Order: sequence, then C-alpha cells, then structure tokens
Amino acid sequence: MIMSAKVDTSLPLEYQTEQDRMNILGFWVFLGAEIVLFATLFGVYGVLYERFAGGPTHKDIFVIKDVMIQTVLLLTSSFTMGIAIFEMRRHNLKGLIIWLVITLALGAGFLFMEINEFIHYAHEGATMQTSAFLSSLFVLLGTHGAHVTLGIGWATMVIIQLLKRGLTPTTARKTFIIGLYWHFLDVVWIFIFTFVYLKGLVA
Amino acid sequence: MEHQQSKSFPISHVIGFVVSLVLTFAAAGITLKTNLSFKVIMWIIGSLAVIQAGMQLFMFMHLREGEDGKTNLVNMIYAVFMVIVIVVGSIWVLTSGHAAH
Amino acid sequence: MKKILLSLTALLPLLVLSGCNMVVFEPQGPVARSITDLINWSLIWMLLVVVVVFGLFGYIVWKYRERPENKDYEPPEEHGSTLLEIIWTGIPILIVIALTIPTVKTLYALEEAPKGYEEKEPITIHVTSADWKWIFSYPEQGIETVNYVNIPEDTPVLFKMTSASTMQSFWVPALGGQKYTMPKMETEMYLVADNPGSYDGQNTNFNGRGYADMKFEVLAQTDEKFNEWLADVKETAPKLTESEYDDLLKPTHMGRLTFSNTHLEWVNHADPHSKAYTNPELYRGHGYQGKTFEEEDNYKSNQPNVMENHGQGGHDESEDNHGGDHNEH
Amino acid sequence: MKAKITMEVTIMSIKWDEFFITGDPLILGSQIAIVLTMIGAVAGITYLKKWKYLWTEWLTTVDHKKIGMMYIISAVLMFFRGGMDGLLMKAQTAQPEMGFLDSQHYNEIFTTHGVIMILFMAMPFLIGLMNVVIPLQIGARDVAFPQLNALSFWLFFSGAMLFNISFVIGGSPDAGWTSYFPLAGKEFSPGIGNNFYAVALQIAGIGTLMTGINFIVTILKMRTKGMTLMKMPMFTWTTFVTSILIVAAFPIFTVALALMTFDRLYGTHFFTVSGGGMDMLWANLFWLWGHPEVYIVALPAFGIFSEVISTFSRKSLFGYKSMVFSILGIALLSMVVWVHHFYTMGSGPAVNSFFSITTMAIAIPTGVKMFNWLFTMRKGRIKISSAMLWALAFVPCFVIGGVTGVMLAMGAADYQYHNTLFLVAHFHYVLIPGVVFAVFAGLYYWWPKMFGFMLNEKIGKWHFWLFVIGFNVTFMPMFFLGLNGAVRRAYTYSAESGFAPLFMLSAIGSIILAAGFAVFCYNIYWSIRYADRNISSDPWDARTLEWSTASPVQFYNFAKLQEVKSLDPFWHMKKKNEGLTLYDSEIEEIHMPSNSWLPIYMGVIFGIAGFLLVFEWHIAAALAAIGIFAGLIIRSFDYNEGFHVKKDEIHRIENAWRKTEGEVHDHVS
Ligand code: HEA
Ligand code: HEA
Ligand code: CUA
Ligand SMILES: [Cu+2]
Repeated sequence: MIMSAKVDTSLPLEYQTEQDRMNILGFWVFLGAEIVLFATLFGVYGVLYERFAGGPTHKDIFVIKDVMIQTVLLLTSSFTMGIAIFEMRRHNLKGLIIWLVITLALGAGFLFMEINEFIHYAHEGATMQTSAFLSSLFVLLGTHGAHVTLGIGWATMVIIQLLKRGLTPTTARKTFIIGLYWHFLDVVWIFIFTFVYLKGLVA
Repeated sequence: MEHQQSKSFPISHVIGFVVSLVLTFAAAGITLKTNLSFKVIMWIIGSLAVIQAGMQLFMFMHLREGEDGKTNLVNMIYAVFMVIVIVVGSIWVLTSGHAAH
Repeated sequence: MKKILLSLTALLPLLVLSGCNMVVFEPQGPVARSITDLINWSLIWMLLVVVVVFGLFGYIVWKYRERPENKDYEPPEEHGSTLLEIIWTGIPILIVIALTIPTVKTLYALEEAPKGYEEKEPITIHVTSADWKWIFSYPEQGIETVNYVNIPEDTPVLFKMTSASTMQSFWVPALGGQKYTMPKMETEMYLVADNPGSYDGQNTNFNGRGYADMKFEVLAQTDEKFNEWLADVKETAPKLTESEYDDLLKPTHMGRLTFSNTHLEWVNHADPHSKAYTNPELYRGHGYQGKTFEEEDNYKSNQPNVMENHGQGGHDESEDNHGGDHNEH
Repeated sequence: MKAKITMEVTIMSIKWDEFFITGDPLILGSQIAIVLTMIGAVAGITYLKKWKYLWTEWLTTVDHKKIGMMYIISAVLMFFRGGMDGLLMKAQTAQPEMGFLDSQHYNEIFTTHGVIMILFMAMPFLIGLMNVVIPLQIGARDVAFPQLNALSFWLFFSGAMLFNISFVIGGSPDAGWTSYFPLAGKEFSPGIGNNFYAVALQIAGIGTLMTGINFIVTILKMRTKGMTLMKMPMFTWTTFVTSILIVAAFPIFTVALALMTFDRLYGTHFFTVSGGGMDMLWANLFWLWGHPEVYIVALPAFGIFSEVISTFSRKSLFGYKSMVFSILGIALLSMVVWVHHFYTMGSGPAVNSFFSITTMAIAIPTGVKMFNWLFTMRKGRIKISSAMLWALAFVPCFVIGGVTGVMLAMGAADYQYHNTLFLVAHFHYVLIPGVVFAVFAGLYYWWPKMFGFMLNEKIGKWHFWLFVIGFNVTFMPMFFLGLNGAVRRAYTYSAESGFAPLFMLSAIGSIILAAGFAVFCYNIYWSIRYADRNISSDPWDARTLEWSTASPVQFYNFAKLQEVKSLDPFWHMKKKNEGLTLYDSEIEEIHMPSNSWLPIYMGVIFGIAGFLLVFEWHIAAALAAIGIFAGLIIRSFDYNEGFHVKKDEIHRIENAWRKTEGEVHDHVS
C-alpha cells in the first residue's frame, strides 16, 4: 500500500504487488502463531488426557466410524481447495468459485458431524464440566471447529468479492490466503485425528 | 509459480490427495487392527501424521513458493521447534518427580 | 562513577544494619548447610563478575569521557575484535560450568536423606497446608498438631507434604529450602536440625487474604524431651473428629492445636482421588460476585461467612470486608 | 467497616451494591477523580473545539509515528498508576504491623502493580518507541500493515482501560500478576476480580500479537535498498527478534488465559482442584509465556542502549556480529528456561538440573553484549547527555540484577530465595535498569525526532540522579531482607522479625524514586512550554537513517527512499557528504494509506464485549461480539486504496525544513 503499486505481471496474480506479497508473508507468520496456539492445546490435552475424574473415558465416547467420515470430509475439502487455487492460477474464475463452494460444502458437512458428535457426547454424560480430560478435549476440538466455522464465513465473504470484482490481484491474494488457512486447518486435524482419536483408541 | 499456470490437470494435487487418504487409513488400520505395543503404534502413527502434514505444507500450501519461500521455511522450522518445546516440555515437566504418581 | 560509589555507600550501612545475621547464612542443619555452601560458592564468582565489570566500566567511562581538552578527538573506526570476543564468551562459559557442577550435585543430594544420616531411621511427618494454617500429622506416633511441629534433633525428618486447598510452599529457612504443597499431590523433603532450638517456618507462596500470617514453629528437641512430649500429647490431647476437621479447613487463622489422632484416618489430601474440600462461599470478598459451580465433592455449607469458634486458642476471622480489620493479629 | 451490607440492590438482575466498589476512601477518591477528569476532558475538548482535530489527527490515524506517541502517552499514564501502587505498598510496609492497607487491599495492589508495569507500561512504552523509530530506521514510509497497527494500539488501549476500571467497578484481581491456580480459580476467588485479569489481558495480548506479526513483515520486507539484514541498526535487530518472540510466546498466553476464562466462567477443569484439574499446568503455561515475556521487554531495551551508546561515544557498535548472535541466542534460550520459576514445585532433580543449565547459559550471550557495550565506549569520546546517563547507569545496575538472576538460576540455591524479597529485588534490578532506564534513554534520545524540540538536559539530570539513587536505595535492601527470610506479597511483618530498618530505608528510597519521576513529568511540561523549537534535525550527530529526515518527521517520512551501503548509514553519508541533498528531479508522488475509524471502533467494541464478559452477562456479551464480527466483515469489504501526496506538497514540506537546517544552533550543553 505504501510502495506505489508496482505490478509485476510475470508472477501469479496474488503475488503481483508488494503489498500482496507482504500480506501473504504476514499470513504465514500468523500461521506460525496458530501452530503455537494449537501446540499449547495439544500440550494441555497431552497432560490431562487420562484425568477422567470418574467420568467417561476415550473408549466410552469416541466413535471411530464418525471420526473417519469427518477426516475424509476434511481431507477432501483440502484437496478441493487446492483445485480451487489451481483454477485461480489458470484465471478460471468460474472454476475457482465452483471449487470454493464445493470446499465450503464439505467443510459444512464436517461441522455438522462435529456438532452431532458433541451432542452425542453430551448424551453420554460427557460435557466440558465433567472432567479435566473432557475439558481439554472439548476445547481442543472446539477451537478447531471454531476455526472451520470462521473459515467458512470468511471464504463466503471472499466469494462475494470475487463475484463482485472478478479476479484482481487483491481478490486473488485474499483467495490464496483463505486457501492457506483451509489447508492449515486440515493439517491440524491430522494431528487431532492421530493424537486424540487414534491414541485414545489404541488397545 | 514455476508450474501450474500452463498445466491443465492438477496432477500433484491428485497425488497428494490419494497419498493422504492412504496414510490416514494406514494409521487407522495400524491402530485398530494390530496388536503392537502402545509405544510402537504411537511412533508409527505419529510419523505418518508428520509425513502427511509435511505433504500438505509443500504440495498444497506451496510453502517454498515466491520470494519469501526461504523465510516461510525458517518460520515453519521455528514453529516446529516451538511445538516440541511446548508439547514435549510440558509433558516432561508435569509428569516428572512427584507428579509421576 | 559517582553513582556506583553512591550505591556502594548505600550498601555499607545496610550490611551493618542487618548485621551478618541473615538466616540463609546461618544454617542450622546439614540440608540448609549444603545450600549455603552452594550460595557462598556462587557469591565468590558473582563478586568476581561484578568487580571486573564495575572496574572496566569505571575505567572506560572515566578515561574516555568528553572533556574540553578532547573536543577535537575523533574516535577511530573499530568493528570488534575476534580475540576479545572469544575471551568474553569463553570465560563466562567456564564460570557457568563451575556453577553448574555443584548445583546439579546439590539438586540430586537434596532429594535424599542428607549425607551422614542415611543410617538413621528417619521419622515421617505429613504436612497438610490449608488456608491459612499448617497441619502436621505423625502417622507412626498417631498424633497431630496445628501450626507447630516438634522434631527430634539430629534425626532426619521426612516431610510428606500436600495441601487441602491452594498451592502453598513449606519453608523453614534455618533448616533447608522450600517446596510447594499442592492438593491431590505429594511432595517430599528431608530436613535435619543439628541442635535443639526453635526455628521459624512459613508459607512463601501467596494464597490469599491470610497469607502473611501463615506461619509455624519448628521446635527441635532432644530425643528425651521429644518422647516426653509425645507421651504427654497421647495422654492429654483430645481426639480430632471429622466434623471438627471440616471446620479446621475453613479459611481461618488460628493458634496452636494438638490432637491424639490424625486426620489421615479418613482423608489423605495427597491422594489424587480424595475429596476436595472447597467451598467458594467461604471466600467471598468485596466486589461483584460471579457465579460459582457446585461440585459433587464440595462440602456443602449453606451458611456463608459463618464460622464458629473452635479448638483451643482458636482465632477466627470471618468476613474480612474490604477495609476490614486485618491488623489486629 | 465491619458492617456487612446485607441489603441487595438488584435492578435488571444486576447487583448494583456490588457493582461499584464502596466503602474505601482511596477508591471513592479515585472514582470522583475519574469522573471529574472525564467531565473535564470532554468539556475542555468541546470548549477548544478540538473534537474534529482529535478524531482526524489522532483517533483514526494510521501513521506509525502518531500511533507510537499514543502508545508512549498511555505508557506514561500507566507508569503513574503502577508507580502509585508501588508507593502504596512501600508505605504499607515501611513499618511493622502498619494499618494503612489491609491484606485484601495490598493483594490487589501488588497484582495490579505487576500486571500494569509489565503489560501496560513496559510493553507499550517499548512498542511505542518501536513504532516511532523502526520504519524510520529502515528508511520506510510506514509499517507493513498500517491499519492493523492502529488496531493493535486500540486493542492494547481497550485492554488497559478494562483492567484499570476494575479498581472502581467490580473489584480488582488479587491473585498476583502470576495468578496461580487454584487460588485464581472460582473455588478460591469467587469474585469477578480475576475475570478482569483473564479478559483484559486477552484483549491486549491479541493486539500485541498483531504488533509482532506487523513488525516481522515490516522489517523483512520494507528495508530500504541496500540494507541487508547484517546492515540493520541494532534497535531494528532487537525489535525483529522481539517480534519473533512475541509471535512465538503470546499464543501460549492466549490459550492459558482462555482456559482460565473457561475455568472461571464455564466450570471446566483445567486448573481446578476438583474434577481432575491440574494447578501446575497453569504455572507451566504461564511461564512458558512469562519467561520469554521478560526478554520481550528486555531485548528492545538492549537495542535502545546500543543506539545510544554508539551515538554518544561517536563510534560504531563494537562486535556487531556477536551482538546479533547473542540476541538470537538469548531469544532461543529464553524459550527453554521457563521452569526456573518453579524449581520448588518438585519436578525432580533431572528437570531442575536441565533448566538450571539452560538458564545460566543466558548469562553468556548477555555477557557478550555487556562487554561489547563497554568496548564500544572504549577509545570513544563519551558525551554524557541525559540519554547517555541512563545507558551508563544501566551497566552496573543491570549487572547486579543479572548476577543475582544467575544465583536464582541455580536450582538448589533457589530453594532458599524463591518467593522472597531477594527475588523481588532481582527482578526490579533487571526490569528497572533493563526497561525503565531504556525507555527514558530512548525518550530523551528520540524526543527531538518526535516533537521537534528537546527535553531539558539540566532537569533531565535531576530526573536521572534522583531516580537512580532512589532506585538503588529502594531495592538494594530487599536483597538482604530476602536472605533474612522476608517473603514477598506479605502485607505486613512482625516487629520481632527485625526487618523494620531495611523496610524503612526501602520506603525512603521509593520517595526519592517518585521524586525523580515527578521531575521527569515536570521536564516534559517545562520543555513543552519553553524549549527551543529551532533545532536541527540531527541534534546528536547520530548515525542511523531516522536522523536524516525532518524533526518532527513529515507524515511521509522520506521524500526519497535512500540507498544504504553500510552500517551506520547516515554517519557515512555525513562523512562523505553523499545523498544528503534532495534534487527536484528525484521527487515523485507518494502513496500513503488513509485514516480509518475501524480500529478504534474495534477497540471500543472489544472493550464493551470484554466488560460484559467480565461480569458474566453472557447474552449481552454475545450481542456485543456481533459488533466484532460486523467490524471484521466491514474490513473485508474495505477497498480503500489510500491517497497520493502531490509533488508540490512534497516540495513545500521539504523546502521548509531543509532551508532552516543550516541556521540552527546545537543545543546539547
Ligand atoms: C527484564 C526482565 C528480566 C531479565 C532480563 C531477567 C534476567 C534473568 N533472570 Fe529473571 N526474573 C524476572 C525478570 C527478568 N529476569 C522477573 C520479572 C522475575 C520474577 C517473576 C515473578 O515471580 O513474579 C524473574 C525471576 C527469575 C527467576 C525465578 C526465581 C524464583 O522464582 O525463585 C530466575 C531463576 O533462575 C531468574 C533468573 C534470571 C537470569 C539467569 C537472568 C539472566 O538473563 C541475567 C543475565 C545477565 C547477567 C548474568 C549479567 C551480565 C553478564 C555478564 C557480565 C557476564 C558474566 C556473568 C556470568 C558468567 C554470571 N529470574
Ligand atoms: C517494569 C516493571 C516494574 C516496575 C518499573 C516496578 C517499579 C516499582 N515497583 Fe514493582 N513489581 C513488578 C514490576 C515492576 N515494578 C512486578 C512484576 C511485581 C510482582 C507483582 C506480584 O507479586 O504479583 C512487582 C512487585 C513489587 C513489590 C513487591 C510486593 C510484594 O511482593 O510484597 C514492591 C514492593 O515494594 C514493588 C515496588 C515497586 C516500586 C516502589 C517501583 C518504583 O520503581 C515505581 C516508581 C514510579 C513512581 C513512583 C511513579 C509515580 C510517581 C509519583 C506518584 C510522583 C508524583 C508525580 C507527580 C506529582 C507528577 N514492586
Ligand atoms: Cu503438583 Cu503433582
Ligand atoms: Cu524467567
């Protein structure tokens, strides 16, 4: 914004101006902070994960089938988000928007499952207030879920802007950044899948 | 930026997607269907998770792309260092000494 | 320059004032002594560092200060000196190593019964800290005291420590270092007193309104006197009941109490699955009160801010309103 | 005061009798003072018709220099508040068994003192100086994200105000700045005081995190041509590394505070006694952030000293490379030492040994810096200006703080020092020389750059001597008190303890200290009224780029972006008389960002939502949170591209300051 907007057209749209490059770098740094944030939640979970206080344990509440579906939904959405960015780089606005919408639909599916999962837990008598284990579980999953929710809302804003303004360096940069965010949430999920669900289900 | 603009089929994405599905199901299978010890299973599935995360970073998020690719890499390495400090450090400190009930 | 002199002159009367009777430098037992030795060792090196830096600082600032005579002096371009930089990296490394070795040794040694006392059968005393008092249980002897603890001289005492409420820290500076007491956990510490005598102990970890007065006395006695005291307590002291104990745990100050049984009969707060004696109602202070959460294992009290007098020398402190009367103890 | 108010005044289910803190003259006085000040301010601004000016020039500004100044002004105010807390504590402990404050009151005061001094005084003061200086030092026209920068400020400000309001509404937090659980939980602190801690620090912390990101990108991407990483001024380096530490450490605090909020507001069991919670986990998370935090405030201070020492010795910094590596070393090590704050928790000798070694290791890079500073002065021509005095006093005072830190670092020895006044003395001996001296040095040094006039050097010396002597007299006795068994956070002590003379001495010292601070305030007042406005843009004959442009700096910083060839670029430009003049042909239009009302709006709405959350009025808080999302959405759709500064205007501004440059006198006595 400060540098006069010198445009380097040899680069993909989202990298063309200095300000856009700075935004993208800034977002990567922000992702570094997000990694630390989730690491802390994982650390907390790792410390508290066997403190059931007489309440339900992992095996009492985890349902592997649902978790697998959630995982596949999110993995697929990460893939479709990749395709969306791929289409953006080919300057195919329509393709971009279609793949973004598919991504969000998958994300919404994931969220739907997660909310159901929470309701199911509550039915089993497993709430955030039951035990330290459940507090840390709900907050870890909930933080991830809240990020997905935020991502959906944010991506919707970006889609509206794409529809209104078409593909410009600015909208391209915004799309690229939401793409990074979405992939990142998938990365976090991989670790939740492994170190929460699978770990809890090891015989 | 090197690739893609010209290509019409996102081959690397498809490969990445397939591999990530394979890794996911492999981890689930090892956890649920084998009788290995807890430690061994955790090491295996932990490694699979790290591989899969790395793949996302490089293949989907284009970590090293652009003029700040190197910065991004350093950023991620530092973040991983922090993860180890926070997770391993906390668990070590809080389960040693008297806390090792 | 002037400033260093000033701070040094400020230092001198202080040293005189406090005399050299600082409790940390007058250890009364082998545990405290090992720490004091470590501290003295570190002081030598720290003094060296201080002398070198202050000396260099004084010399350089004095010599190169701007004076009317050197107004025209233009300092040379200078970017560093590898040799010097290696020196002032290397020497501190050596100093740190010199400090590390005894530190690690002492850290390990403090976890065991002190050297020379391994043979002696230690006695075990359970310490339970509560708001704002210290409860000492002698499981082998079957007695319990509050706010004072008698120990035999020259005998290792193993304190097994826990808390019935907040996190506290058990410290008897004349006899050794401190360690935290925490609910549902157990920490351990060995202390030995060389000679009969009375030593001050206190909580150092802030835990609310009554913190400043959370003190106790350690009385080291000869074996004879100690056994006499034990016999006396067993004969004359009352028995502690569960309901008295519940009252005891309420946030109050009190004098000394003595019982001829221990609360370990019904609860050991070190057990991770023991009952939690928390009742927010008793901690209401000034200001806006939020909502509190009822726990299954809370001991229910429907009478906030009501506390009966209890025990000998009981001294209760009920609602301490803001602007209250805390100064009378 | 014993009478308990039993009458419950509840209107709209709010307990009004608990809402306002009543029954204490000190607090009543503050309430009246606050209301009067606010009425006075509003009336004054209205009378002077300054609302529009305030709004367009300050409240909505995205100019890094103005944001920096607002940070600094807030920090000075917070210093005042925190200092008052300190004085009250010193008054209470001046004599044994004093009845000036009761224990509850004392507890609240050291809690707010610690929090305010570290988070709302030290942090904003340093961030303020970074804001003013960094873009100038790297030859840029602003930070990477100017609007985000304004948002950072307003979030900090909102958090600070929310925290301070607890004094008069709702009740102050009282569990120490460390707020250890279980004490800080609802089980033992049912009042909402600690909600203020959890929520206000959260809001301010988010602002700080964004500052960190902003400066990392600014420094990586906006350095002027030719300024490689190894040609950056030292203050820029320390800011850069500090920003990395912020980004690495603050998210931990964010989580810790969120978990605290959940425990207190929603009945979860992270740190509670019941339900399987673990109190040690809070200590662990707090210090995982808290230790890096003390270096977050120390490192920029080291940067300021580097600039000041090198300028006033008229030499380039000795051992530049080893300075850079020692900063990096300190930053890396500072992430792996946190357990030294709870050696006494009993995590076993292996853990304690590991952390003793890492902690002591920090002495090594810090020592490298110390000696480099000393050798920068060697063979120099040391001009003892006010700014330089602070840097000089820093060296011996900080060494005392540092070596006592190393003594604390020795795990086994710490069993005797922990939570005593020895520890309190240590950290004041690092925080005050390391941070407060540094911001004073920075303020005297960069004041002319910010405002176009200098602070008075003579009054400055009074300020200096009173403050430094007062500081030593206040805190030196605490070392000895601690060794004699005096614990921290105790509101009183017995006459038999024998502590009385040293406590009295310490109290006397704090009065001298306060006098020093008062002289500082007077200096600002005097200089605003009387100081000469006709000074050069480079009054100290300094070395870095910020001195190559006007004082006060024109809003676009530089008419022409410079090219840099070496360290201390401005020094060499002056030596070679190169690049100092601006040719007409070099002037181009400059693109600048526009003001925005969004940051202050977000600050206000965060403050409101936070306030409602503190009082556990969840529905109202959720409604306010909608306002936050509205702000985010508006931001997303905001395509304001800024504006262009026309060549004529640049011409006019540049001519104005460059012409007078030759005629001014040098004011440094
Ligand atoms: C600016 C802030 C700051 C700084 C820079 C430091 C610097 C250091 N601190 Fe301090 N510290 C605090 C702020 C700071 N601290 C605070 C606020 C607390 C208490 C919080 C609370 O509980 O409320 C605390 C508490 C604290 C503790 C916890 C004690 C306890 O709770 O019992 C420890 C223990 O290891 C410690 C150690 C150190 C060390 C080793 C350094 C080192 O970095 C110092 C290094 C510097 C030097 C050593 C001097 C210069 C070096 C030389 C001249 C070279 C030669 C020297 C040698 C070889 C020794 N600090
Ligand atoms: C940067 C951080 C910082 C700074 C600068 C200070 C500055 C001071 N602090 Fe400290 N302090 C802490 C950080 C800091 N502090 C922390 C983190 C704690 C731990 C808290 C806890 O335990 O939780 C602590 C704790 C602490 C205690 C320990 C309480 C206890 O454990 O019992 C004490 C006691 O004396 C104290 C005193 C002081 C004093 C007298 C100053 C003085 O330097 C203040 C000087 C400033 C002024 C005096 C300004 C006001 C001036 C006036 C009012 C003059 C009038 C002016 C005009 C008329 C214009 N502080
Ligand atoms: Cu503390 Cu276990
Ligand atoms: Cu520390």
